[in-house]
Amino acid sequence: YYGKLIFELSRQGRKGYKLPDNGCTPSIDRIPAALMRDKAPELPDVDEPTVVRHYNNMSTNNFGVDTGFYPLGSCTMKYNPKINEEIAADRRMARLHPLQPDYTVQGALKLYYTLQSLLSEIGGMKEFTLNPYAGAHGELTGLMVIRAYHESRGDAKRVKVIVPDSAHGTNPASAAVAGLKVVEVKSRPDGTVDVDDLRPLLDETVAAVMMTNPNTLGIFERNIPEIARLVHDAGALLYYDGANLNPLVGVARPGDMGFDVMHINLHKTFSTPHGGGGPGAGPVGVRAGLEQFLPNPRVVKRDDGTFAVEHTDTALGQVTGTLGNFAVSARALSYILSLGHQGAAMVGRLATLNANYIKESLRDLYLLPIDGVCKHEFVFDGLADKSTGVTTLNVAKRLLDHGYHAPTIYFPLLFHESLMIEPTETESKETLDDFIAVMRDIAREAAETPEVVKGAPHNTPITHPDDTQAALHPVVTYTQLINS
Amino acid sequence: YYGKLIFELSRQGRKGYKLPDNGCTPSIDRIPAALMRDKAPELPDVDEPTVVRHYNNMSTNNFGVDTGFYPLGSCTMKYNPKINEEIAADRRMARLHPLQPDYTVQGALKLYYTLQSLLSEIGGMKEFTLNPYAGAHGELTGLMVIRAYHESRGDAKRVKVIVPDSAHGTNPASAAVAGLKVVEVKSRPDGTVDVDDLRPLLDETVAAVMMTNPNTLGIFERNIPEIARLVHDAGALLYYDGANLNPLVGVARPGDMGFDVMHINLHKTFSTPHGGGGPGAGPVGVRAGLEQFLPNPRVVKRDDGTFAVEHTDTALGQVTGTLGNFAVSARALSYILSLGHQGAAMVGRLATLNANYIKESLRDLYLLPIDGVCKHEFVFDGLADKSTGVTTLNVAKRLLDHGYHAPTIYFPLLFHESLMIEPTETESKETLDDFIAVMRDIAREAAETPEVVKGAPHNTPITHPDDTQAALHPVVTYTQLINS
Amino acid sequence: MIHRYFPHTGEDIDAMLAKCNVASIDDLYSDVPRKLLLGRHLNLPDEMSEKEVRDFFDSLFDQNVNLTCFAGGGYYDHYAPAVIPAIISRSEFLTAYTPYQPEISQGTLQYIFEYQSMMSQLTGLEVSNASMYDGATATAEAMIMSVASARKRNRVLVSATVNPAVRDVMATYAHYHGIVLDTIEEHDGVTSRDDFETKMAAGDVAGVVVASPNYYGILEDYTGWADTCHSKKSLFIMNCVASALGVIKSPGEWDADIAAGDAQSLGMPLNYVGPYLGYLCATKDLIRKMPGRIVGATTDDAGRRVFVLTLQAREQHIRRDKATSNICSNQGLMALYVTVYMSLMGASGLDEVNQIGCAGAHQLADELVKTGKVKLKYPEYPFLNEFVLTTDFDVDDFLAKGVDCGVLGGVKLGDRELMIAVTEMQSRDDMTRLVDIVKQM
Amino acid sequence: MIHRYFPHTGEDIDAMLAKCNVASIDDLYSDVPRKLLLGRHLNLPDEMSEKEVRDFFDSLFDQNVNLTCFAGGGYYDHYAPAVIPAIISRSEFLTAYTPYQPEISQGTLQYIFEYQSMMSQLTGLEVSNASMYDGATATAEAMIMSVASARKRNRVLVSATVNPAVRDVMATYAHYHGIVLDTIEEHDGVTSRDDFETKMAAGDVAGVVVASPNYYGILEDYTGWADTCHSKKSLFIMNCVASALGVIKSPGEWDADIAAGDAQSLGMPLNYVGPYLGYLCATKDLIRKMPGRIVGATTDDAGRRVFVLTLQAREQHIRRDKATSNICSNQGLMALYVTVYMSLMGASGLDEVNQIGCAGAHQLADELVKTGKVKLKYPEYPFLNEFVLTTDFDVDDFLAKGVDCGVLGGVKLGDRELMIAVTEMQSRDDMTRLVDIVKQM
Repeated sequence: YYGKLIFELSRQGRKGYKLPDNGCTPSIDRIPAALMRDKAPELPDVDEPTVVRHYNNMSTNNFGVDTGFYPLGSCTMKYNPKINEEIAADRRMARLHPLQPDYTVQGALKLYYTLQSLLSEIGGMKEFTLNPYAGAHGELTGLMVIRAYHESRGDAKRVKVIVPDSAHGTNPASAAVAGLKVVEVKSRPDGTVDVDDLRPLLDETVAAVMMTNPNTLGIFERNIPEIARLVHDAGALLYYDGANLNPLVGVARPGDMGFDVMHINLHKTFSTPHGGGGPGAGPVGVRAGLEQFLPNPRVVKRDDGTFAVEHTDTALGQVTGTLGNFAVSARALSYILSLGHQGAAMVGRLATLNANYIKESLRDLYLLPIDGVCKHEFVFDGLADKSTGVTTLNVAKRLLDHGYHAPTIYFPLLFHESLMIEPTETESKETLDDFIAVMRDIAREAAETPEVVKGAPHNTPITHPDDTQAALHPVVTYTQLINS
Repeated sequence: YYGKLIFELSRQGRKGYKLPDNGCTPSIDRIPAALMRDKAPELPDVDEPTVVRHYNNMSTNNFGVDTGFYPLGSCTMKYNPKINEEIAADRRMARLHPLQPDYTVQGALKLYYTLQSLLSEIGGMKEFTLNPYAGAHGELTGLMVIRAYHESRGDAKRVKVIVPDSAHGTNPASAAVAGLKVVEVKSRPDGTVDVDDLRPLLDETVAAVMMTNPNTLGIFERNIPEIARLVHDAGALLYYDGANLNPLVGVARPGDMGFDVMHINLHKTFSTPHGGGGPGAGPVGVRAGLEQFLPNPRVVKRDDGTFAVEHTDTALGQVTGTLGNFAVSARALSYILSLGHQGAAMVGRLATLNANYIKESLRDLYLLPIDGVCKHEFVFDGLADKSTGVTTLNVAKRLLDHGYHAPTIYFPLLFHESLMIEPTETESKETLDDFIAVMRDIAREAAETPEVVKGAPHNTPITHPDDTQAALHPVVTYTQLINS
Repeated sequence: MIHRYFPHTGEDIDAMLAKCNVASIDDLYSDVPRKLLLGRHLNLPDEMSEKEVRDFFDSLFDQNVNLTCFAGGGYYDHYAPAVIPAIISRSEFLTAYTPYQPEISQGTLQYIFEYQSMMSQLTGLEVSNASMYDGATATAEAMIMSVASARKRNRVLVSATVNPAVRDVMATYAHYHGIVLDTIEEHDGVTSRDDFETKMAAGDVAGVVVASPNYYGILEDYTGWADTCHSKKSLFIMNCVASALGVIKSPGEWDADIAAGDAQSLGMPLNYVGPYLGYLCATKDLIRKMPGRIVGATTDDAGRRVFVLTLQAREQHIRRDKATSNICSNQGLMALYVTVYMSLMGASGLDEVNQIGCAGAHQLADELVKTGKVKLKYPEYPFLNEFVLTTDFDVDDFLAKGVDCGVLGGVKLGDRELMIAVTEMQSRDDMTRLVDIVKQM
Repeated sequence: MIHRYFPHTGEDIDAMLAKCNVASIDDLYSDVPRKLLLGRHLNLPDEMSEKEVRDFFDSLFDQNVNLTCFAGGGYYDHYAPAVIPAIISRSEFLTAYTPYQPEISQGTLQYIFEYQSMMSQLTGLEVSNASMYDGATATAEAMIMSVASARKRNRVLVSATVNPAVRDVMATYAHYHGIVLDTIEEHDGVTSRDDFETKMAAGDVAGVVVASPNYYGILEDYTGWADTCHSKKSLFIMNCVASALGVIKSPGEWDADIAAGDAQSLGMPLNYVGPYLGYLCATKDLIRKMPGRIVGATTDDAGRRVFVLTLQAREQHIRRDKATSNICSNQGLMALYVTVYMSLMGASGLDEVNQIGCAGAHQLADELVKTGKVKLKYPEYPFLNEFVLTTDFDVDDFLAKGVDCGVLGGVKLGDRELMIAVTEMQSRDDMTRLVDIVKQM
């Protein structure tokens, strides 16, 4: 196990760089000393070979999609094609400045515009902005669009957002950041939104209803046409959380379901790598009539066929320093072109097939709270046999011992022992079969030798980190660490 | 442990490619069926995600310089700078064809010419060819140069090559391929060539003497001026095996020592990665008066400053299909420019310092057969304490358990228990100290619990493969494997 | 139809459908109302081979003009070491998710801890989170933090010398979040102390946001500002160019409570518009108000020092609408980028970067002024590596002429106002070229 | 002096010198005669920063002209999948040495085993080694193998239709190794059967080397050749374009004993001149005569199927001057390259590559002939994706005009002889462009 910190490899007198020198006269003394640091930052002094070996070895304590199966529900951990990385890393892009005149970056802008257009077709929307940096940022931006819309109509009293109790945590959190009050709508026993519960909530104070469809249980909200009608009748707008778009790609479109505003997680559905947490991208699309509210700056195509970066007064404002995560957009576009309409038609279908296959193969041993077909993911409420005392957490940790990333656990909050599995379309039947076999073994183990499962993981680089200690006495920097 | 073969992941109906289609009329039927395969080759059918995960996981069973310390004597496993990889992978080079007219590849040719010139300065030679693909290939080419030289003088009776008994195995092997008979010259107790033994061997049948300096014991051949004189007086030429050039970079030059022909292993001294066995490069340099014998094709600079690929009649012939391993040359040039003369001045010195430091730190516990300063490497004759029954092989395997690559073992053949250690200049004192500590632990272990050392390795992905079985019943393909 | 990204054979699909008791994949969509089904292929291009994808992007990339970059305005063309792409493209880092499972995610957790440690050193503040989207959103989050910390008060002041893009994003967030954002006036390139004191007087300010270097490249003197803020129970927030913090007085040294900004200047390629990286550091007592991931050290059951995501109770997936922020995905891999950058550079490398940029900027400024065609707009104030000129000529004309000569001559601030940045990436020859263009105006 | 590649601090050096009982590093060279010491710095450029290195190579790379490639002659512009660089740049593969320590080298050993298996399939021969430098040296080694197998006989025949570069290398090796290399004459583009039979008659031939496709792109009919060879105890050796073996009759099917050639056509970038990859396959009974590394399967003490370097007794580091060859370093990483390529392509992909190239070549040939300016030189013989034209015009002029239009129009075989290859990388438009250039001649 390699667990050193780079600071521990530092020795004064080492360096890992060589800078070009412009040969100009040193001038830093022209700045008053009072405006300069008293004390240099304590950064490591290391040579290049040491840096490379350090991070190389550090990486081996990590698990990525290229390592193995990553059935993390709601996260759509699909294969990230290598051609996209090649495109994103092209050195011809490396030194283009965000403030270069438009006519010197026509290729970059065309890339943006093309992706905007293709996403609009995929989502069934009028227009997209690529600016938002992440799914949650897309939600926030989308809610701002909605607020800007209501404001434009002088409708100031709409201060609420309705979200299902099964919603991703980002939904209520984004609503709060957007200054909206969250009202929860209940789910029915089949996991879908309870329309009867929703109806009375829809009054003139509601700005929007946020939904993801299929929802976080992987269940398609079949009443969505009715919900859309109710929402619109109430003067509110319907927001689509794109985190669960994957099973619908090429099958159905949020725009056709009555959603007014949506975001897409490019790092989920469009296969840009998650990078240990980011960068992702959360483009926001809107139906016709809302495009004037999309944030500044916008990439538009002029009549002469050239592209431009535009700021408008009707826009909700600016939510990003510039135009979003360029390289992420480049990857997504490369992915869409590589799929083509033929490949796109299979993404959702195969993702759904994979999920149903696992579900059907394990439902005798794990508690399936909601019957019927699922979409890209589904949720077990822990083991079927509740007598063993083995929890979802135990099962998840035991999976690590077998070389799998764990599913999402304890979400959604509707069940006590939620175990949310999303295989994606890029996993083979053999991989699923192996996973199913291990899941079945764990269920058997839970009955026969429960202490083995409860004590898991056993084979991982580290085991049972003390979360409580970490939270009680936060040590978040090396300085704190050596002084603690 | 991941040990699957790609064939075992194959399923009919999978594919991992998509080709552009030129839309032309299928014409393969215009070829008589008798000239076509009866049976398609049995290659795997796999999708791209499966391929990526397979090779990704396979790689984790490997050990590279980026993984850890690689003190493999004679192999100069130094850090391979990442900028060199970036340069070598530049897509602007990817589609240039070897038969493009010279005027369309002036940049590529200038790269060649520049590297040839810099190597000439480093080696103290008149001119270099970059064609040879590897060290052994350089040796072969160099010996051909020597034979061409003798032939040009009508001197046909020189059919022998003298090599020290400590020489790399490639020396006699290359001589044999070059049609020369090998005569061994003995080493003195201090490890250097016995000049008294050499003198009588030097007659008119000797084409060349091949030496590496420092020799494979890491000892500088201090009598090299005398040897050179004797060799030249005998009408023979002196060949320098560049495998051990590293400690001399910036300190001394083979050309200044009287060597007539030399090769350089770019993948050793000039830090191009070894790639699990190659590609490397073995450029050959010659002193003035021999350049006309260098192999075709040659890259030359014309009077107008342009570069050309030339074939001459005086050349020994052609030893390569084209001009050698281009990307390897690009890396080496990038390395030399990154070092500059300032960095180059430290390469040999620090490599030598590192080697002597390990030697002095372990000589009490390991048998040092030859005292005095070494250069880039040195050889122990196993443990000092011969009573334990622990062999050099045991020590080497025990090092694997501690996360080190093993040193070179049982070479040179001068000692029974040779353990040849070459640290290179890119290893830090901490790394050496850790290694020294482990070597000391192993020596202690050999005395206290010898069975632990003898049973090593214990912690590696696989343990004690059966070499005998492999050689007795060679199974070298998947077809043989499934039928065996 | 087989696509190279899908491992499914026809046989696989049949077997899986059988297990699912359906006859076709489309039967798995039987719960979707028929009228919602697309019933056609998406109107996307035909599946492309990699060659066609490469050709497509090659043609796009060739429609951009690569220029020697004297533009800054918050984004700087710095040396991007080749080591970094080699490390961040390690699939274990690249294709991992957020490190929810610490047992198999120590790689990510460890570099985030290193990142937090380094950013804390750079800003002089005790704690850092695991990264934000960009400098603008990070500063907006800092603004929200100040309001959350202050309770009841929802007024924030921002200096007019803060980067306008940052102020725009702050304004957007403020507007929808219900924060009153007031601007402290600028006088002659620096924040008006008088206006600051005046606006602070009422005691209703939750936070004050200033910049260093400010948008014009000027290093302002904030002596006493933190005291004023703290005496009014307001937080003092600084937006800084990360690279400059290698030498300039740090937010910690100015006694600031929060530092937020963009870390792009730490060797990240401009890449037209990113990805970049927002950083957010604060004093220790604010840690539970911070948005985003935070990694903490702890031990495992074998006594090993290990790292985990900590204080998750602040976050959206636990606290939902009561979370400190909605941030979930951040810029993880870019945090690794700058961590490796700072590892390679160390304090001496950052010092050198600033020394070179500073030397270049001052010499270039002197030479440009010597042409007689331009003047320093703020000659009274010190700058590090970026400065504003007033020009005798039309800035658009100048920029266009620059493009013709392969130079991005700066950032236009007005028809006769130009801002120029110098880093280690512009050679002496590049500067001479720029001076020559000015001479020809 | 500190350089980024060296971890030594001054303190480290002092401590290490103390351990070594010397006062300075140069004292470690006290055994080198003083007059041999350089006593100065090498005359190399000043240490460059990465920016300067990049600038240097950028300027070199920009001095080449990228062309749409209709040139073949043994090297072909094929689709190079993006997956492969991502895999071969994994540092565990890239920075490893030859797998002498199987316990920590299963990655390398495993892919070599896969490589051997695939090349064996492609050539139809039972065994393969772990790679050779290139096709020319591989064929020369095959020649040496035949002589080593034959003992006493040292005469080898090579067809005049084998690639001239390959024949040149064979001639060089033959000359110095003491092999008599005779050429079998060519008649009208194919090897003369009569001359072959005549030269075989004496029974002193160790091996016969022919090509498929031959240098002119022609698929020759070798029916009966192996029988003739074997009846004279000679080895029948075939030099083949690896990619073509996806569809054309394999050396095994021709009953050849050895197949040798270049595997560049298996998706390896041309990269001006490489690195490329030589392959060498043979019948099982020749395995102990093979040069180079060979990987074999075995089991370890836990019963796992594992891989090791085997039959090392053939090799230089054991057998020295009695070794089968001097080869030591090979093209390991390139073997991984083509292994991944063949994994991605499979038999169907290779088939498709050949189908597309064949369709393109025939259609292009037809269209070119239709211009009336060129004729097929060998209209009687079948070709796959490469063909020779006789032209009405000067080939140099044509090639120059091609370069002006961004096209490498082929390989010049004579003033009025041009050879053209088509792969999947030239689009219909590219072909039209080529035809138009011919029309304008």
